[in-house]
Amino acid sequence: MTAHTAFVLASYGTSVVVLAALIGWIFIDQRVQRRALQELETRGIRRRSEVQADNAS
Amino acid sequence: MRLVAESLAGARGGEVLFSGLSFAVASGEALVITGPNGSGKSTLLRIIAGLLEKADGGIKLENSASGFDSLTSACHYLGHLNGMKPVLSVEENLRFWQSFNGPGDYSLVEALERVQLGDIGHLPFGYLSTGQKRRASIARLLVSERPVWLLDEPTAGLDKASEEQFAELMREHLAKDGIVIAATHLPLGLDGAQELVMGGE
Amino acid sequence: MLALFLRDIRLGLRAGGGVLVGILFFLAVIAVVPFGVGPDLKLLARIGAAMLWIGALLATLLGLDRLFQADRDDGSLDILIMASERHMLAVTVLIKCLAHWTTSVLPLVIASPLLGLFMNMEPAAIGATTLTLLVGTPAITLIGAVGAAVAVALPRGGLLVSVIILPLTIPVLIFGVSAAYGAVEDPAPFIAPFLILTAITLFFAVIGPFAAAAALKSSAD
Amino acid sequence: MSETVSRTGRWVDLANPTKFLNFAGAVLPWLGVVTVLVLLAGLWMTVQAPDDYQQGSTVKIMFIHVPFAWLSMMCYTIMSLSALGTLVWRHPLADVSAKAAAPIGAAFTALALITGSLWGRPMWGTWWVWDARLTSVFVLFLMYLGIIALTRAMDDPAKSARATAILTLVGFINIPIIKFSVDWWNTLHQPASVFRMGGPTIDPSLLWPLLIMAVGFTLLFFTLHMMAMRNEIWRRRVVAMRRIAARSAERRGTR
Repeated sequence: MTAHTAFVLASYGTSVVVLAALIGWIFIDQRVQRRALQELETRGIRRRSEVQADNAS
Repeated sequence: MRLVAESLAGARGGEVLFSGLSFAVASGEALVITGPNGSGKSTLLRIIAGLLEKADGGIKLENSASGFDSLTSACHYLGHLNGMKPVLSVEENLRFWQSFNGPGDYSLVEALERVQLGDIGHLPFGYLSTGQKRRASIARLLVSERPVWLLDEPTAGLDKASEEQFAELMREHLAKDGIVIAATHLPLGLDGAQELVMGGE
Repeated sequence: MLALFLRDIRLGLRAGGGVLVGILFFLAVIAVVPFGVGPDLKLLARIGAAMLWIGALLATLLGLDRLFQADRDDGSLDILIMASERHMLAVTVLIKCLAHWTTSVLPLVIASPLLGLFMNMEPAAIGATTLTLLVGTPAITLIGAVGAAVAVALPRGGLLVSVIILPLTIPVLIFGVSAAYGAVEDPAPFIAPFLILTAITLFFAVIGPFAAAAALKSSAD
Repeated sequence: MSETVSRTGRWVDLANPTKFLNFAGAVLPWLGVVTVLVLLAGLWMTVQAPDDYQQGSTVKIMFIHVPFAWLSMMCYTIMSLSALGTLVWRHPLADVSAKAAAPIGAAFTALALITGSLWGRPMWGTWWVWDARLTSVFVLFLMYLGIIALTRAMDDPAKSARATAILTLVGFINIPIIKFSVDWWNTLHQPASVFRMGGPTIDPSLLWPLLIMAVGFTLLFFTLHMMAMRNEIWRRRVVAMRRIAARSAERRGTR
């Protein structure tokens, strides 16, 4: 019985680890992209669609 | 410091391109190599850089500055290719070459400012236009110190304004007792440079 | 030198998932074996170590041809060669090999225990195989560097590099596999072939970079 | 009638990446909270569930193994639909969706393989057998990795989108093979016990936790997928803006 419990715990444990890694990667990626966007915007670079919208208004 | 070549001969693919070539360039002087395609301009530069074996004759650097014992170690070589990785940013590329080749008179930021790339150093090298890539490559000459600059068609892809800035950089290098040897079709804006016409025999 | 190592690692990780392709190739090779020899678990367990070694060997050869060619294509190689008085060219080659091994071969070694489970191998056999791979694969990369340096000037050197290198890697394969078997099968020794494997790696860590550096110097044109 | 019109109108709106970003920003916090709540409830029920009289406590692995396996196939189906969207309708978000789903699908497939292996060891006495179900899921895992490698290999997303879409669609053949492998071939893996004709064969005390966990992980998938899609859109904007930066610097330089 104890041997089986170890297998159950191992499978739940790996699931938590893998999912945590996946979620962590997505969050880190999110931060990286947001930072890059912000940095580019502070340098005064804008996308074409935004420039056009500005000109129109 | 003097760069002296005596009856130098160069071959490529078994064919002798030039022979009996002699010249001497003292520090603060420039040598402009001109001549038609295939006359061996690039070959000569690569021989001076130590990338190709000379076929005959001799070439050496006399009274070289301390720290640059051999000719090769005293040279910067700017060939047709830029030597930069497209996936790394301009700054990452230059920082690598600076730490690999040793420091120079310019810091990384100053060098980028000098070639008018100050505000796009954070971009991946692959995103740059041809002229910008060339200018980033010129910045590589500034971040590490070498008395001899070997330039193979350095202004290819540069516009008029950038050409003028580059001429200014070369004059500055000569004023610091450097040597410039350039193979080119286009006038580089260097006054008082020696001219070596190849393929004239 | 550290800068070169870091640059190559960065390139390896950033440029187009080369790491992933190597692992994928390794996985695919191992996944094909049971279809070829049949899904008999006892048989798979017996040939497991050998299959892992062959898979790792082929996957290691996969990206080797780009080792110097990428630097040659963009002109960096000229500048690296010219700096040979500041940094000995053989050391430069060794550093490039280490970076290449870290980015594209070390993941294979890490993946090999999992594949060992697929081959129904015993824990001891899996451990021994992983250990021999860890010690033996640098030798393959270092031998490969010689082939990559010789073929650097060729436009389509890729396949040629593999063909040149493969015969030279046979000793590595022999001692790697025999050490892996030595750990499980009783009469066969583990320590002796393992030490020979280590010696081969150390030997090529000296010979490989010098030979590759000589080849690179003469390849420039 | 008018409702369907407005709904299709809304879908067309979502095709615009900016609209999608706004939509995702509004929906994601709620979706995340609901996902966490359902997963917590599912875990609670899992702990409470009785042991199986045959399999003992290992039956608890089922509560995560079955959702992972189901998601590995659903994710691939979504990627195949996205591939159709890329090839047939040229939907601007289809490629983003496919590219964002691939790593998530690979993670769930890997977990299905790992948990299955950990379940098989005490039940069958081996970590792995090369039978039809296990092999086909392993092939699915390789497909995911191949697709990820292909999407990362090319710089230009427009170019890689079509190639990836074609590869994804060809690989879809594998999905029915996985689903029906337990019926077509006589394998070690047990046949389906939940989604089958004539109702589930599983005891309600085990069925409910399983269903809740399946719903929870499906919600988790959609949350992660939407976040990954948003990241991908941002990544493409960063690339576009960097190119604009290089060009505008050029113009200033010549002046």
